[in-house]
Amino acid sequence: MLENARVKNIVSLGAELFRIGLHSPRIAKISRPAHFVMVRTSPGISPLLCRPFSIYQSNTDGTLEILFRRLGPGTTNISRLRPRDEVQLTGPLGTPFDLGRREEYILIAGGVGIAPIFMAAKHLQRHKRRNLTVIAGAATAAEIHPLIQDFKDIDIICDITTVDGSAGHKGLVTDLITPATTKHDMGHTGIICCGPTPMMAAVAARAADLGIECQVSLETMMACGISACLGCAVAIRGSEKYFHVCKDGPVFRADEIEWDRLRD
Amino acid sequence: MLENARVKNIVSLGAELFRIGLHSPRIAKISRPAHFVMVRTSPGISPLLCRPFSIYQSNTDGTLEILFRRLGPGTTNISRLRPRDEVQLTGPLGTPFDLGRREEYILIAGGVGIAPIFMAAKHLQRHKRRNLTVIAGAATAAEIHPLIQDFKDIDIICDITTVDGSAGHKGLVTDLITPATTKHDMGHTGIICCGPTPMMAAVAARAADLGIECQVSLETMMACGISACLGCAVAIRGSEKYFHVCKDGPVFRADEIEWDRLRD
Amino acid sequence: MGQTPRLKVDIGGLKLDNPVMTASGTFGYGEEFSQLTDIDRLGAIVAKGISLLPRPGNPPPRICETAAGLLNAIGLENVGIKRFIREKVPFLRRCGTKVIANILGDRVEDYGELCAILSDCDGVDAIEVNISCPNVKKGGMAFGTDPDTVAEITKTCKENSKLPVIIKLSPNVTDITLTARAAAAAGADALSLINTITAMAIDTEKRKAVLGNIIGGLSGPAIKPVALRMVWQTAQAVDIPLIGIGGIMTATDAIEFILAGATAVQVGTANFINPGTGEDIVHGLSEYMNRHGTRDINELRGAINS
Amino acid sequence: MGQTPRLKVDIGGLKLDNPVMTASGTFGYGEEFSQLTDIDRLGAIVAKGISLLPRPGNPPPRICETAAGLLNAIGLENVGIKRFIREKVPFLRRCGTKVIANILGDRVEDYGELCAILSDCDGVDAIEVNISCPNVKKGGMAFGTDPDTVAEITKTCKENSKLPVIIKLSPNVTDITLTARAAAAAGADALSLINTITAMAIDTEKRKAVLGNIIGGLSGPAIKPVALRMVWQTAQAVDIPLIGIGGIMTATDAIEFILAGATAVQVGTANFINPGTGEDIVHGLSEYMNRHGTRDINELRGAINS
Ligand SMILES: Cc1cc2nc3c(=O)[nH]c(=O)nc-3n(C[C@H](O)[C@H](O)[C@H](O)COP(=O)(O)OP(=O)(O)OC[C@H]3O[C@@H](n4cnc5c(N)ncnc54)[C@H](O)[C@@H]3O)c2cc1C
Ligand SMILES: Cc1cc2nc3c(=O)[nH]c(=O)nc-3n(C[C@H](O)[C@H](O)[C@H](O)COP(=O)(O)OP(=O)(O)OC[C@H]3O[C@@H](n4cnc5c(N)ncnc54)[C@H](O)[C@@H]3O)c2cc1C
Ligand SMILES: Cc1cc2nc3c(=O)[nH]c(=O)nc-3n(C[C@H](O)[C@H](O)[C@H](O)COP(=O)(O)O)c2cc1C
Ligand SMILES: Cc1cc2nc3c(=O)[nH]c(=O)nc-3n(C[C@H](O)[C@H](O)[C@H](O)COP(=O)(O)O)c2cc1C
Ligand code: FES
Ligand code: FES
Repeated sequence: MLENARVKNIVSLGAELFRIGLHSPRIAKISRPAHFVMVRTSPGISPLLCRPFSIYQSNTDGTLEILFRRLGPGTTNISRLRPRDEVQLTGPLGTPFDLGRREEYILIAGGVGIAPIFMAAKHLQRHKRRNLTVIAGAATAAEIHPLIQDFKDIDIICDITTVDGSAGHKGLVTDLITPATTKHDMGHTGIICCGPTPMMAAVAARAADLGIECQVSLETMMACGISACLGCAVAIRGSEKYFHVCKDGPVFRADEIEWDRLRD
Repeated sequence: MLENARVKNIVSLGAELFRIGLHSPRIAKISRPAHFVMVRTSPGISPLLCRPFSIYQSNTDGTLEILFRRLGPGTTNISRLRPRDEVQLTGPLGTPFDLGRREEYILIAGGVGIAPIFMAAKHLQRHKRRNLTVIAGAATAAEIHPLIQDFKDIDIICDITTVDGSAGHKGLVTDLITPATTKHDMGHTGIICCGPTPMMAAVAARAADLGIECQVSLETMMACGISACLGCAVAIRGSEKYFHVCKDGPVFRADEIEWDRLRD
Repeated sequence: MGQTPRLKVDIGGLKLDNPVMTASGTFGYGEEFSQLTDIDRLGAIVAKGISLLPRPGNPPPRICETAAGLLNAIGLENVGIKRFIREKVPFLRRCGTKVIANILGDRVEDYGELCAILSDCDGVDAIEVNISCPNVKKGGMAFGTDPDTVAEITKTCKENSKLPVIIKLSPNVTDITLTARAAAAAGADALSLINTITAMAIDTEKRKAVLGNIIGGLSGPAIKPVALRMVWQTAQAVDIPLIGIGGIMTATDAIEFILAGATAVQVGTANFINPGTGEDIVHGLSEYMNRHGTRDINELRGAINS
Repeated sequence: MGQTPRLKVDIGGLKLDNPVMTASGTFGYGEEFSQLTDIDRLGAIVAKGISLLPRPGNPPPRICETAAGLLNAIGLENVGIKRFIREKVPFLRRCGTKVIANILGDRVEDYGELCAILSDCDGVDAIEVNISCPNVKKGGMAFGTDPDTVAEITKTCKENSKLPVIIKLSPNVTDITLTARAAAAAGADALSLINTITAMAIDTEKRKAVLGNIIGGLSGPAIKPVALRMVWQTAQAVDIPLIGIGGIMTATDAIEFILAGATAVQVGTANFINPGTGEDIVHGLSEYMNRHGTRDINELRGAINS
């Protein structure tokens, strides 16, 4: 649905990361993990298109939260919003994670891809499926710390990796998958993953090796978010057809995707 | 010259009017009445072009002031600037009023066209030519009051007109020209005028009737402000050629202009 | 004032409650937008382009943003005429607004066949013919750039259609009035213009074209001045109704096209930015007309003085 | 890193220190900008277009802003070749940068005459030929849209010129490779593209075209994707050097054109927005090359992989 939301609060988390709270009760009410919203970041033409963001939290008071990294013009505009400003949202969009398929989950996040992972973790915790592993990776300590703060607040400990070794394991999230398997009953475990495309491809490959079901939440350029423009295509494995990420996804089973034809 | 100026202060005067102070010592130093600056109102493409503004005041501390009305995207962007923001200025541009030609002046302003008139009035006062009449017109009292406040502060009383009669004389600035002539030695008096084009055309016609020299400061669309684009053409009276407002003007002798071919 | 202004227009026999439609490929098959805006307020919906057989479309990336523009190379992905009629038309038929099908083909004959099928399809009120597709027989050069081919396609469509036929012109031509005249002479009931302008973007970090297809079509506010010029030129050249398209975001934009000579307009890219754009424009047209004392929208058509 | 990257390019015999020039009509005759930017840092300056006789230009309004674009109908106002040589060339001669004159005519012969005069003019290093002007003999249709006329003008220019001749192509054509090939076959030393795209704006309150001339030319970021596509297409079609023009505001924009196949670029509308754009781009090119370990700018030309 279309909702004009008022900004309730906006916090700069450092490392170009921000969290914004929007009063959007109708969308918040029905949001689920990996649902996303299209945000109109400018009333004018710069930038022209809306930008897609995963829903990070939806609270009972009607607040919808987004966690985002400032990259270009759209996110710069959002970072400049102030309490009481109004912003146009369309959502909740897409097909959320299917979290009812397995008893246990390994959740894997890269950078700001942690947004839908946090919502998934909260959901799983609320539904008492406590054998959760969360693996979160980023480039540096400065980037990872703001991303895992909210997990700490709900008593979930994340296994963290940084590329430069400034916090947690030095390396990539995939390095921590094998260690995690020792803590899980792998016959009843699934992987849930969101992050940069090369990372998701690597996780998908590891999951295939291990024979575990893996759901990924993909990112592509999007113009409409509602399956009207057909711009968000990704190749279906073993077919000449395409999925549309905004409608068929953003969540896909990793083995449905033709990873080699996904440009990062 | 090109100067990146920092905003010192910005004041909303009501009726969509604003005054902004910019620290721009190199431009401020050499500015004269009816000089203008091109302001880059956005670091991006919306709006694309710089906007021209008359210099309202230039102070010895290096501050340049602009008085402007919020109309469209460019002035909206300027109205949102905050102290310490930086903005690109090019100036001072154009040919200023020639205030050395007469002993006495009648200064006539319409709306925000008062900006260069104020600077001219200050200049004339400083040079001790005190037989000055200032006629200032606007649509309503709410619009005229903020425009004449600074004149009061330097002890210049304006004769004011409003279209709706809510302040001063009900009618147009031209109505007050004949009364003003009784206070002047017309053989040594000139008219200086800035405002909407139809108003300037009417003043020019009255000045011609009275046989007094009249200088006007014109407005046209401008892309460059430095006589490079040739976009700011106005027809020269009795010629098939054009003046370029940014270089040959903005100040012209009223009898040089082909008023009928100036679209408002 | 007082009276509500009259917005009804007639496009070569197709009667619309108001002149605001959605452009093909930017409004899905209508259903996608039904929860976001009141589609019954629109003059008509133009459906996503359909071909005889389904098409998978181009490899991604398919879209990218440019300055005030959208670049796309969707590659005319569509479900094909059969599934269109079976799965999409039932919803469209129930709408309170007129429905225009948009068709495309690889060969001239495809167009005739599509027209014949759609003419018997309850729920479709007119046919818009997209001739900006690459012409397979002529080595990929678009049909829409050659006046003779435009005439040929128009004739085939008219012969096979019981519905009004609207030819959608390509802007990628030296002189739009040549293709416009060719279509009009061959019997087109109306023309719509413009389709996207061929364009490109390059990713300097990856040193690759941004689009999988390398080249795409530019739409959005960036192209509005070009579209407006073409509508104005075409209005001087032909007597059939024109539908103005290109970068329309507001009622003011729509009025520019009507003043340039269009009978109606289509909103494309703007649907992605605000799904309620069409509705807002219908409202804005009435407001403008009230403010200017215009009783009937048809009085505004071509009404610029020079 | 370490070494400063090599920016020198050769445009059909014209050797430039770097590939960044200013576009005709957007940098006056150079002098206007001399206090605002260090013009010696530019690869070349292209002067405002000149004709045999002075021209007064079009009635105002001559410019208006559009979404990410500038619409202009200056009407080729210029001082004429005589005053150009007497009043403008002396300043240009003293500059530390190369100077390209830009010429225009009503008849094919005008172009030859202008080339002959400029060839003997100390201070001019090359001639850029604007063929986007209305062709008086052919009823106002631009010279630049007909390949035969393009060839004819190119031949005349080459016969009369001792300097490199650059033909500046019009984008208002169905297939830019046809005019490009015609100019190349007729001996052009280089091509520059694109000139402005014909366009229009309407003032809905006044119900008038915004421009005095009704129709004008669109420039600025809005047209960049179209320009880039045309440069890329032309690079596949001809072997002579190309100069990419259209909406260039940043070094990244310039690199897009070079990757598409341009040897050099021109900055137009951006000069009005930031007079230091050219200088900034020269600096930005070096930075990009250092970051990517590119030693010589010529390695980037056409270097996109698909
Ligand atoms: C389903 C989905 C969920 C997302 N969730 C989040 C989130 O929770 N937090 C977050 O920070 N980011 C998220 N993103 C990415 C976010 O949409 C982009 O960072 C944002 O669009 C960048 O816009 P910009 O104008 O700031 O930068 P730009 O300069 O436009 O782009 C910067 C980079 O982001 C990519 N990008 C730009 N626009 C889009 C788009 N419409 N869709 C996808 N990628 C784009 C570009 O390719 C470019 O590499 C999500 C994307 C998708 C598709
Ligand atoms: C020499 C000169 C001095 C000026 N001094 C002042 C001043 O002191 N205070 C002030 O408030 N305004 C002044 N103006 C007018 C000011 O430039 C416009 O109000 C401003 O450009 C509007 O920009 P916008 O984006 O807010 O509105 P837009 O939506 O762009 O335009 C609103 C109106 O302003 C006109 N306009 C837009 N751009 C320009 C331009 N570049 N040049 C001229 N007219 C334009 C348009 O035709 C339109 O009617 C001056 C103009 C000139 C030429
Ligand atoms: C994503 C996208 C898909 C499109 N698909 C079609 C199509 O299938 N058939 C067609 O005739 N035009 C298609 N178009 C062109 C539009 O209908 C319209 O002519 C063009 O976008 C210009 O209008 P705009 O600037 O308002 O978007 C498409 C445009 C876009 C942006
Ligand atoms: C105000 C203006 C005047 C121009 N005058 C000329 C000219 O005299 N000769 C010419 O060949 N091109 C002229 N052009 C076209 C530019 O040189 C350039 O090709 C075009 O503007 C596209 O580049 P841009 O988008 O960087 O501005 C002019 C452009 C503008 C905006
Ligand atoms: S973003 Fe438009 S179809 Fe998915
Ligand atoms: S504004 Fe460019 S010449 Fe005057």
